[in-house]
Amino acid sequence: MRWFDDFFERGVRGVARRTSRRSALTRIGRLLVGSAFVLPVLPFDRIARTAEAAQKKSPPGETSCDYWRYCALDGYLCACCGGSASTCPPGTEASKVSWIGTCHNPHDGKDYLVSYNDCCGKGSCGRCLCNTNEGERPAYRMGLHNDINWCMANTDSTMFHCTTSVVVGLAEKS
Amino acid sequence: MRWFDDFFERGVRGVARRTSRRSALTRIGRLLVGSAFVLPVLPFDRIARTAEAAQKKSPPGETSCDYWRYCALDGYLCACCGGSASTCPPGTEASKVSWIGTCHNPHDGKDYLVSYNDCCGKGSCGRCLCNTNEGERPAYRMGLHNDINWCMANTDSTMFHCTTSVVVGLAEKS
Amino acid sequence: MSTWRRGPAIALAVATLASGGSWADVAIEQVTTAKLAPATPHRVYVTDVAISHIVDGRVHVVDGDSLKYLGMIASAYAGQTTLSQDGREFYVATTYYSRLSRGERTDVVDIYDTATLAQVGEIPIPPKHAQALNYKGILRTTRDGRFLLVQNATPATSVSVVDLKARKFVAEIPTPGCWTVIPSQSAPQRFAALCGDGSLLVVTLDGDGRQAKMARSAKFFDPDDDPLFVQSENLGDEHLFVSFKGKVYSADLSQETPRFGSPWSLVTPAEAKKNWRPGGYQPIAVHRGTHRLFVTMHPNGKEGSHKDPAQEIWVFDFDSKARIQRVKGANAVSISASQDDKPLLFALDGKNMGLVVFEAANKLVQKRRLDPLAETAFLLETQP
Amino acid sequence: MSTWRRGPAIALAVATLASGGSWADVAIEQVTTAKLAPATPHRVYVTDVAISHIVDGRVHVVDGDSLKYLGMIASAYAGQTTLSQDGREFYVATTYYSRLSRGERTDVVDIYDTATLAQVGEIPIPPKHAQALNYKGILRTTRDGRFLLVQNATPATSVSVVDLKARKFVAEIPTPGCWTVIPSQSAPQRFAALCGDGSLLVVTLDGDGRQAKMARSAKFFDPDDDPLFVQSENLGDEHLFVSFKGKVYSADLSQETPRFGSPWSLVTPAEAKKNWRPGGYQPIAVHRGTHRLFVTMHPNGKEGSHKDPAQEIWVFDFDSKARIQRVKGANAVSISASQDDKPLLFALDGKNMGLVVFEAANKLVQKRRLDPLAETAFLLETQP
Repeated sequence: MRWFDDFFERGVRGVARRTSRRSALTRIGRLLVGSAFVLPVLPFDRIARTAEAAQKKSPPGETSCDYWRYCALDGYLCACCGGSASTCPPGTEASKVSWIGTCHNPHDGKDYLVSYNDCCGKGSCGRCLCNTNEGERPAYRMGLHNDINWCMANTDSTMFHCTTSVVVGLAEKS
Repeated sequence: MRWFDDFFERGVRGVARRTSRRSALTRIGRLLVGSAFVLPVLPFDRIARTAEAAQKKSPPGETSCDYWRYCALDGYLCACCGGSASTCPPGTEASKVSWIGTCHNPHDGKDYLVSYNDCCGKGSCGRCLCNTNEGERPAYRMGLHNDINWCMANTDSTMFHCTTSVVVGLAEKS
Repeated sequence: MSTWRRGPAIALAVATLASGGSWADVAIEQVTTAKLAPATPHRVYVTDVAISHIVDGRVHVVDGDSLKYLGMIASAYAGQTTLSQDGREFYVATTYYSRLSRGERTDVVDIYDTATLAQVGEIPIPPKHAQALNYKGILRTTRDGRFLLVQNATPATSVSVVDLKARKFVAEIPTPGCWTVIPSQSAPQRFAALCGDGSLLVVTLDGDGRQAKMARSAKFFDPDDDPLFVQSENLGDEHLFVSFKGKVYSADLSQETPRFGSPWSLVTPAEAKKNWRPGGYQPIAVHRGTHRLFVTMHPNGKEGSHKDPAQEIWVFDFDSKARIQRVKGANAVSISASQDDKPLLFALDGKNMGLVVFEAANKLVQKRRLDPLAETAFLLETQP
Repeated sequence: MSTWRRGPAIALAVATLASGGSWADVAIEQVTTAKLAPATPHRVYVTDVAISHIVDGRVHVVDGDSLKYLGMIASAYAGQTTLSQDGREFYVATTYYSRLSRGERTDVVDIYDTATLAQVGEIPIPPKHAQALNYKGILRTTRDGRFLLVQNATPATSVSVVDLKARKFVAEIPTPGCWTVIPSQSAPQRFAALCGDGSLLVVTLDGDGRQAKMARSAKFFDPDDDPLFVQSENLGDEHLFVSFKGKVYSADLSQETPRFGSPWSLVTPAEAKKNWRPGGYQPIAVHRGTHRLFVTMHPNGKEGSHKDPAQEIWVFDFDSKARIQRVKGANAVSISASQDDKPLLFALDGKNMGLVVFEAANKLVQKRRLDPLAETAFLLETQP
């Protein structure tokens, strides 16, 4: 919830100015909207995808660090660990807090707010480590920081397993 | 101490027959002789040694899996971890029990009994993993088995860090 | 910079967002935990001791058809693993220290639900479980699923009996000089172990899991001249072993006294001359429906080569003892076959720790591989 | 096969062996634990979060002259590390779970003796320590060595004060919106922190380690336009920072109110056009004796490149602000200099996690490297 507080409490002053002057209100996204549409878990096959990517030059998929919504991610892709871009692997729990990035979707030309929730409760997944840092900031801007364990606020276990990239809203120009 | 008991209790019946019919008594070595000569810790420099080995074709040193006394070792060489072939790295404790190998020393043409003591109390060293299995046997011949943690009998911690190869006696022909 | 205020911020957020969700072109998401498709017989559990961080071992769960990585189960410090008889639970016998690698030692059996890969319980056991590389037979359930048998080593050897129904440790049975647990398939409370003098130890439990009987067979293999690999596979209650030099031994556990089959050789005299031998950590697999035996073989075998990766996998008809196929070995150090009627043979490539999948319904044919899957894995188990 | 008899066997063994030791041609040995040579200023501690097994982090201790690997210290789960002021102790603030990755959480400061690399004590702290990649400033001691300051994140930020003399946790000081600990070198109980609004927070402790005063400076850097890296290095009580775009900021902590130096640029306008920028996790080092500043630089910098490995290391004279050398960067993501009069500069190669050693007494010259040393290390600290 930290990044969330940051938006409300530092709001336009701090974080908002950083990420290209977009509307702080929109940026808050729909993280807490219970009825939000949940993307289905995509079938995942690293080998097939890699082969496919090499042959067809198709855009990077959810098991590639170059996938558009992974622009500010530092961790293991949950899509390689039994989850997907937006779901935690079986037996793990999504982090209660997260950091936020703003990523450009080349398919529709729009910028989206992405909540990077870690998945918690099992040891490091160890598969598909990515380290991208667009808009990432040191921990004095905690809600934009990716070098800290975002499982830190979970009560069952703060153990870091992997990282999801959850689209939480459109980053409208302010 | 397990291999030790094995020698005494299965003695000539079991273990002794396996290792080329050498004298079980001699094989027991001098493990517990307090006044035994202790080899100095050799200075160790992986880079230098590797370079040296490549240039001079000198025999494998104590940071190489091919070093003669490592003939039945499965683990990290303590010589790469802050110890030496026969000393545990600082802050670790030698295992109270060990498995035993019989290795041929090409320099004097003799066979030696080697006690493979693990060093215990810190997590895996992770450097110089070797897996050699001359005379290694499944765990129904426990004293000759190297796929088990020989820190298992230590009381402070059974955590496996690395493996030493301690020359404990001459393997005389029986 | 304001202070951290958890409650008010959340309340405000929910109020603000109540009407959200309609502006974006990409679907707005909410993070959830993935659900697993029901397990099939082609699901495989790969136990990885992760020796460079041995305190943090794990089990990789993979679908053998799609090669999708389904998830992970913690095996922790040199933990031993096995599936329940019905495949619904996965057991891990392991050690925890209060300070990671030091402090107070606690041994438990962790219970995982294979439908969710979530830990659902633990059973404390004596702090003696074998902290060993993973070999089949170090942790097994009895055929009726009632008891879990845990191989101990201190290094003195014994077996801890855990009552899976009562969820508690019951008894410790000394098995001096013997190793592994080989559960009888017809007498649920009987198990055997291989002994260093070449005999088989046969233990019978009472209804509560305590030792009722124990007997030693005559010597049936020669641990000096030609030791047996400890892994066994069963066809009914006939349990198969291979020796370092390539002989097949069998023991029938359907009676109180084991009956041993006549050993036969995997290799012809010519092949023996070239020292073709089994090698690895789990060198045999069987498909029970078709009575086929798979063995990981390497040439130029010698003293110390018994863990070497396969150059070939050989396929035998167990009834006729005839070799029916040789295929490239994929550097296999461990193999396991699914038991359905479209069986897959899984092989762990010992050189790069990839998972190699063969179709095994008719001819054995390598179909796909996942590289790398593990760090230092030695044990494969397929979903029943 | 007989049972396990510990006592008698040992007694018998000693008796039998009393006359041994004279037959072998190779010296008969006894396993012991190696002793360390006394630490020199060229000993370096490399903290490795080992992210693929993050519960099992470790610190590699290396002699920078011989490149001998001296030993390992456990940093456990995202543990933070620092040396004592006198270099005799090494502190690790970390988290332990009762079941490796779940169960009961315990946070402690582990104390290691740098003469033996043995753990010699632990101090419980609130379970809030920052589980973060290793950055200098997340764990620091006060200049007099009395207190250890532990950065917390829940994610609300605070600092736990540990009394190293009394070996106990004393107080938690809220530092909302601020990060890292920057100890004053002239006023032992004062420390500062960088804040997200561009200000510096200055905290003064009382003699018992409790908060006596707290003040916020005016904004001295622009966290939106040109954020500061959190790492600081000191020359006396002047603390240096670099910004993402290559400016040097400084804050003098010798007074109650910090005095800020005029920012100056590491890059010429031409270099700025090519976007030469600092990058990495520990991008600066100083040699206090010669007032030299070392910075890890990469060209073509852009949004998101602030952790990129160095293409060059630049050397500046801090007094004249003049660049005195450019050398190849060894892909450095973290650097640290010894403070003796034959200084070495240590660099961590971010691409292969090797340790690269430069002589830095006169010209900076790369001399040797140890590859690979670590898995995912970000922090270097040299023996005082």
